[in-house]
Amino acid sequence: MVAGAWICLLAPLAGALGITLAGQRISRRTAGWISTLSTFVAFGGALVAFFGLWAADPSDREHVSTAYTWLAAGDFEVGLQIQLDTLSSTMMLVVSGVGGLIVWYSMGYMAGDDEERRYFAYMSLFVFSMLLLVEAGNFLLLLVGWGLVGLASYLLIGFWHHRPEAVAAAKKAFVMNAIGDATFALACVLLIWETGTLEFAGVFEDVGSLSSTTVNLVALGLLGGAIAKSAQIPLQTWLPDAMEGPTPVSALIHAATMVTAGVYLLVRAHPIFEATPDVQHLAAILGAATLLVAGAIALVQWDIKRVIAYSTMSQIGYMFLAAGIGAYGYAIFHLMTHAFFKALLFMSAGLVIHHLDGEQDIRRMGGLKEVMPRTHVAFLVGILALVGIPPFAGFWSKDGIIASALAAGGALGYTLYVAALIGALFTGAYAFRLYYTVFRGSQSEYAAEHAHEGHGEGPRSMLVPVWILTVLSTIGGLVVIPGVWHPLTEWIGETAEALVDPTVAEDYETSTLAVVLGLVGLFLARRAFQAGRQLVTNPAIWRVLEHKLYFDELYDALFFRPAVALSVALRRNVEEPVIERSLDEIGSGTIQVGGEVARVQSGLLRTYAVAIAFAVCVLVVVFVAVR
Amino acid sequence: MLTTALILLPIAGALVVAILPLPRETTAGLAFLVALMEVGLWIAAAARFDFDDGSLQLGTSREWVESLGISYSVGFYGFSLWLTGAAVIVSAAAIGYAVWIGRDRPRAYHALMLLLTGAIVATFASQDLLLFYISFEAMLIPLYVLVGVWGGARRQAATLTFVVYTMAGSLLMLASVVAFGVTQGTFSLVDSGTSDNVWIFLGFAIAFAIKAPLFPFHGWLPLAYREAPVEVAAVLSAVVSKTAIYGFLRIGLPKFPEPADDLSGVILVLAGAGLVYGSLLAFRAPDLRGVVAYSSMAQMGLITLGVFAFDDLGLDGAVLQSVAHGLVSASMFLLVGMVEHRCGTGELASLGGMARGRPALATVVMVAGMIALAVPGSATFAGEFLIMAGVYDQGWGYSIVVALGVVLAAMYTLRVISAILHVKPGPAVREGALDLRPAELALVLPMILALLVLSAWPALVSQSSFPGNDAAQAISDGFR
Amino acid sequence: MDGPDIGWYLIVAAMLFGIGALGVMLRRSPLIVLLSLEIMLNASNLTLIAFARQRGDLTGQVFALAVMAVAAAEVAIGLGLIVAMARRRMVLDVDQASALRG
Amino acid sequence: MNVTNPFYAALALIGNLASLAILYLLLAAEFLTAAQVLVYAGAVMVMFLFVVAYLGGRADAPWAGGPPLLRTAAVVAAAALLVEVVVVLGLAWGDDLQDPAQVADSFGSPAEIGALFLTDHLLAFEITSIVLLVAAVGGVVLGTTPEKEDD
Amino acid sequence: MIETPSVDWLALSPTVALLSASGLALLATVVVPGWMRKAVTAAVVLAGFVTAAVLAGVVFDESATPEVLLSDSMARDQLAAFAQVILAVTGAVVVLVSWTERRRDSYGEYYSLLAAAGAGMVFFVSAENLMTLFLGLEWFSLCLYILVALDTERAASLEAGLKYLVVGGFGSAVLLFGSALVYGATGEIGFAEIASAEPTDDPFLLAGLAMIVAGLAFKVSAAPFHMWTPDVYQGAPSSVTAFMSAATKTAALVVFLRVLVTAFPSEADIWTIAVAVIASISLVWGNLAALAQRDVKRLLAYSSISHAGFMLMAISADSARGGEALLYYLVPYSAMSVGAFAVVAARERELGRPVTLESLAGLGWERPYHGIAMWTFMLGMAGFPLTGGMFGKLFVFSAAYEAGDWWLVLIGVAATAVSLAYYLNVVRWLYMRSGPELRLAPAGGSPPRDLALGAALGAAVVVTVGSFFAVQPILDVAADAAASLPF
Repeated sequence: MVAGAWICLLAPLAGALGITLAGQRISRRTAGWISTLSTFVAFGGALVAFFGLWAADPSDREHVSTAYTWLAAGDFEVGLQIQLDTLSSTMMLVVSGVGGLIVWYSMGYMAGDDEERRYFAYMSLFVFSMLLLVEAGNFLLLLVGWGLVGLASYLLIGFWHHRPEAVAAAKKAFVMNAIGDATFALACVLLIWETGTLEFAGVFEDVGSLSSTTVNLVALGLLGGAIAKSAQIPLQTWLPDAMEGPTPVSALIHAATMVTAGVYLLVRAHPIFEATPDVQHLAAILGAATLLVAGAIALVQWDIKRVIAYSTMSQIGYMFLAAGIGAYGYAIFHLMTHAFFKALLFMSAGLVIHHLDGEQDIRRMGGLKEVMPRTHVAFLVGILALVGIPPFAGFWSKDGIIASALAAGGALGYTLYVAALIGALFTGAYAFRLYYTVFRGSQSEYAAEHAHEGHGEGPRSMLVPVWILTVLSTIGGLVVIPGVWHPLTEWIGETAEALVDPTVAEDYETSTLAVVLGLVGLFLARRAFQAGRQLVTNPAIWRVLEHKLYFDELYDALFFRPAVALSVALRRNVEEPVIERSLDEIGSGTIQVGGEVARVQSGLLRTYAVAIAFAVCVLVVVFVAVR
Repeated sequence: MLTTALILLPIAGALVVAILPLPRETTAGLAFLVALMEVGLWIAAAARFDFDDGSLQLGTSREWVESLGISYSVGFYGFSLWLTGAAVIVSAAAIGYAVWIGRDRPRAYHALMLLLTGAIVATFASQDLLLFYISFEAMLIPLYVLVGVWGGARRQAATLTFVVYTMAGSLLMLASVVAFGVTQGTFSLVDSGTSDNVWIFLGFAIAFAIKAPLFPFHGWLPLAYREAPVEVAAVLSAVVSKTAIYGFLRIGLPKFPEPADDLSGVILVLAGAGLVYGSLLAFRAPDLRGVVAYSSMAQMGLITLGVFAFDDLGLDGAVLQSVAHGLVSASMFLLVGMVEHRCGTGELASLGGMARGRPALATVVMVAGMIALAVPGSATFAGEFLIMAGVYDQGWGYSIVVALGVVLAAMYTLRVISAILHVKPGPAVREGALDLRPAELALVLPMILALLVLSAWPALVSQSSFPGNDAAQAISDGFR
Repeated sequence: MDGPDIGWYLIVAAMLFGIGALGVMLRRSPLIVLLSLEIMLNASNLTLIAFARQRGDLTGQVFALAVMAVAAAEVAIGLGLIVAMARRRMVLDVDQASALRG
Repeated sequence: MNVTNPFYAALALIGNLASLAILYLLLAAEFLTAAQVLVYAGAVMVMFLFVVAYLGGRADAPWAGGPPLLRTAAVVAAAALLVEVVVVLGLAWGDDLQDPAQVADSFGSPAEIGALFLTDHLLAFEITSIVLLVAAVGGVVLGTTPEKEDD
Repeated sequence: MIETPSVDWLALSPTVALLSASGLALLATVVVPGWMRKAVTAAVVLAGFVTAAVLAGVVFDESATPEVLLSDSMARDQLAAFAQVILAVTGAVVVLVSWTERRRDSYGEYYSLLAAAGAGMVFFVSAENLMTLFLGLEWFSLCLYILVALDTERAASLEAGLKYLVVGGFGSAVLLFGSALVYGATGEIGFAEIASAEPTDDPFLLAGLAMIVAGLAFKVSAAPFHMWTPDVYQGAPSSVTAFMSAATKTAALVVFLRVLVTAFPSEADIWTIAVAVIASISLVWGNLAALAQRDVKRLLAYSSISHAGFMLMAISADSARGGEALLYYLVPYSAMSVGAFAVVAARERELGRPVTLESLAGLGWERPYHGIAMWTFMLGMAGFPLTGGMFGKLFVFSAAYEAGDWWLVLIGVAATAVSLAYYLNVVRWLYMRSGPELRLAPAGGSPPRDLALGAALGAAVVVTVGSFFAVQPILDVAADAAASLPF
């Protein structure tokens, strides 16, 4: 089964290399197929690994396999090793499965783009990196995967490199992630010096023996990485811009997999976080804050993908919340369901965009229900799952989280609980605002002229994955039914045992509340839509939300401009005047002195005689005087 | 014997090229052939080299001046062999580029390039203080003319500043060499003991600091890197700067344990300052070469941090990073040259949009750039991580500085990548500007591939650089 | 012995030497400069002979004799030079001979 | 020393040399006295006068002139030289300058000097002759410069 | 009847060989018809120098133990022989260099005087008492006065001659007076005897020593006794300049070493310091002034002053190693300076006017051979590796450092750093000027082939580079030579 894990890891890499090396020699379509198949092969490998693990005895569900020593210095060694356990196997399934579907989908979506090959190479590279991330057997390798997904996301966001916004967004994403990587790396450095190893097992053993400051710092470092990657406050600003990339990319990277890596890290490194509850709670609080802020901002966005992006942020906020209070099972569970329905949403949004020749502004859509009924169904399912209407997938996972917050109790627990519930309300509101403005009502003239019947809703390669995901979003949540069974949470629990376990009662009361709030949101959105007005009417609030709470402006003023100013100042005031010119000055100075010296050589014979005479006198005086 | 061959082959080649009155193409081809043979020789050497016991190997020693204890003694340790490898590959690529670009006065040009190669190899191989000094200086002779004759508009200022500045440094080193050799009674690095004279150490340290260069001794760098012929700049930043690192590793630390320890604080601070300073300047440099030049200055600061971490992680990291940075900065410089060749300028403002329709260029630039900014998983990342980890022991602040450097590197590298490849074509980019020709690819790809191999297995270098894979021990024992 | 102490001879010699030096340093006519050189040499001669006498050792005298010859030779060459300069219509003034300078 | 006309200067020098000759005599160096008179008063001075005559009035350059600083410097230097030697004398006066060695009458006689020249100082003798020869050659080479107007 | 002393003809043989060459040349100028006069005299003198070199080699071989001849008037030891070899070889090379020198017909005299001067120096280095010292000095000085002024059609040449004569006369007068004082103090003129004579710190002795140091420093052209050097070097015929810069310095330095070490060991504590100071003044002064020069001969003159500084450094060490260092340094140095002046001479003849930096422009590309040679010499003088200059500096420094004069080493290092600026500047003009500057050079048109000069350059380059790789043998010989002094 370990072999399966390795196959799962390497297949996409092979795909990526193959496409790159083949270059022009293969058709774009072939490239697409190579990428898709390699991903599905990976999925196969994941299945093998998963069921192998499933069949294995519960005590024997953690396997570490090392290929070779990747990096070594003195007696410090880091192997290229993968760890196969319940957590990673689940993630492998999600990543490769959803990934495969999305890659497949993008064959249709990207058809006709003249750089398809590059696209698919990048996609495969991403899948590989993501799998490396989830399979990594030690922190350094995890960091490597961590960085590589960042790279892939940079490449894919900036895929349409002729568009300045795309390039800018890509750079922004990369730099912000680089910050995360840096803190992550620093955490690793600390671990090396404190524990002498970076292997999960080794580190987790020693966590107990570390000083609290050390643990705090390590945890903070990891958290920083997680926040950057998962676009949580305060490093969230890159994600919305990342929507500049092709839609499938948004679906895969910025919804289903990469952005949730933060959650995975929190769960994976839970012993460290548990050793320092404050930091862990900080994660939860940040998650809560993000889910509220993002939800609120989503209320006022006009770009269909940005709305979904903000919803992603807020959903990840839920996961952080869960991980923060120790409900690891639910965190991963929500991660999975969210992967399903958010990918679904993005892909059906992609269908719409594709259908409208790349239009993304929802103000120019509307009434698409008639023109694209199947898409409409898929999208609706996605929305319901998102809002958490039973029995759709989102319902089970999200309510599990909220319930856990309740169960956690204490001031913190209750605040988080309330926040989560309000978040549910927001979710309902913005989700249905989106739904109504896009699919209901009368067609906008733009939609009318572009949405001509006939050329269907898209090629099969796009529709089939959508269907599959629709199904998954519908029934995918049934693996955990409070009071009935929860195999998934237990399964995850084997690796990361949950700290809180909501009772059935808490579960049901939470569910009712959440569902009700979601429905309230629905009705608000509906009323506003029918009245033809906005959800947020207060212009001041509107402006604030529209500017995303001015985070971009803040960072621009706080970091970017100072950096530029500093660099320019250094060049103007240090480099050129001091460092460079000083040399010239020294040189010319010496030469001037030389000129003076040479001038003494007057050419007058008698001066020479005088000079000699004087020198002789001096010599004689000295000689006679010394003795 | 093999080592001597490694040193003599390029020099002999230089003489042949200089003397034989061959037609242009033949001359250039011959030079390139010699460079390739040099690479082949190195491979042979590496094959003979037993990396597990990292003691001095492939050594030769012959008395030169008995009365002063000067000897021609050469040989390799793991790290010097790796540095040499980078050197020969880079200079082969550089010579190849010169051939492709068709430098005029090929006989003189290639003779000098080969001479430079020989001097560099000799520097890395020398196990005698004076031999080290000699080859350290000998590098300047060809560089002076290469920059001064084939350089850009302000080449004369550049070359004079460069040589006089570096020479001033190495003359201080000469004073130190004399003092050390005379007090020790021998100049052999193998036999001589340690010294605790701070002044002597300072002589060496300043010379190396200028060569690297470390902040604030980099006054020669901007002009030299801008005005030099691009392939010479490549050799300069990729390899010549590394001789300073070799100096620190082979002489500075082992021979002067106490002084090095006493002054490590200062040097670390300077190195850190250089890292940040260089990165910041690179971040706003107006032209391609400026960015690469300052970034390589930042990298040297980083490597020096690793060296003066005094522990396995830092030292191994420094070596790994030296090799990786050598390869990557050479590829960057050559790519810069290829871009400038197409657009006639390196001004970032007038470039852009070259990715469209030029897949090869786009891919190579992207890969090189990503390795340059040390994306996790790359060899440079491995090196930087080791250094970051190693220098932590000297003070957590340094690790933070390294981390900061990583972020800044991301900023300026992305800036330059986008400036070349992305958005709409700049004024200087003609539609007709071609994609990389096969010849150019053939020059850059080997280095990129080497980097990818290193990325897949950085331990290859980091594990085999020092005797007994125990850098700190080896250094403190003075490689006995 | 008859005559003053050796010391006085030496003082005379010193004065001659000084005068000669002064001449070289002050006069501008090459001829007179040559003369001054002669005087310096003679001063040395006087010293030599004085010491020879005082030591009762003839080496000094021999030395002095050799010096005379040398002095004569120097004069010969010097005069030849001056003649050559005069032939080339060069002004016979050492201050004018300052084309080579810097 | 402040005669402007080289002719008189030369004559003055003759006087000077003659008086030196007397001093030599007092120092019991008869042969040298003779030589002094012959070589200088004879050969050298004659050469001088020839040249002076040949050059005619053109020759005399004014006294001193040039930068005043230089002049003062010259005087100072010369004075310093003089003073130093005198001081040295003063330092050394006490010990052995009083009592000169007793010497035979033949001291400084041509015979002895000749003997020395042919034995101990043979080389010196030879060299002297060579030097004179060289001087002769030089005088000829330089003297026989053809007149040149151009350049 | 006087019994004539037995003369060791072998010791004198180099001198005699050169003298006879000179005499023959002189004869030839009279008897040989004009059209072949130049050839004959040149051949004779060349032969003379070569024989002298060979004989000096033999002497070196024969006289392992130093001995003093002719009632301590000259020494026969390896130090003298070593110097004589250098001198003779230099002379031979200069003969080659001067082959195509244009001059009014006095070729015969030129060569005969060259030989005479060579003979003077060859004798000078073996002088063992103050009289022979003075006479030898005057001997070659007089020859040089004439040689410098020989180009009587050039005003510069005459001016140089006059200056050299007057200042030189002044210098030798000082030397003579000093000798007189020393003689007075000790009653001896032989070096060894002076050393063994009673009065150690007799004021006469000290004053005399001071004046002797001054007189010799003058010949070495060390600052502040150097001021004649630039003018004379610039004005003199280039071949003569080459000869002076290499040979005069060699002779004067060797004698300097010999006198100080042999005759004044008990005053070492003073003269070491004095020499060290003179050395550092020369280093600073020479290098700084050289920075400002445009005329190449003048530039080289100043550089020769700074080199004098380096070599005096070695003398001031007052140790066997110092002697070795000096003697080793002399080998590459004389080769480099003769070579450099030879290149200048060639350019001069080609352009027919004094050589300034501007008129070197592009020489490196027009005349690759000369260019590379000049490059080698410049780098060598700057002390770059691959030339003996580097080892020369190294040995001098280590000698000084051993003697405890670390400050002197630092001054030397600084001076070298400064000197780079102008040495490299020459290379820069050779290779890196282009376009307008090149118009100063005659466009195309290769100069008259000059095999003799080519050969001379070749020899110089070979010595310059060879002395780098063959350090040990040269150093051994130098060590033997230095061993003949009582350190």
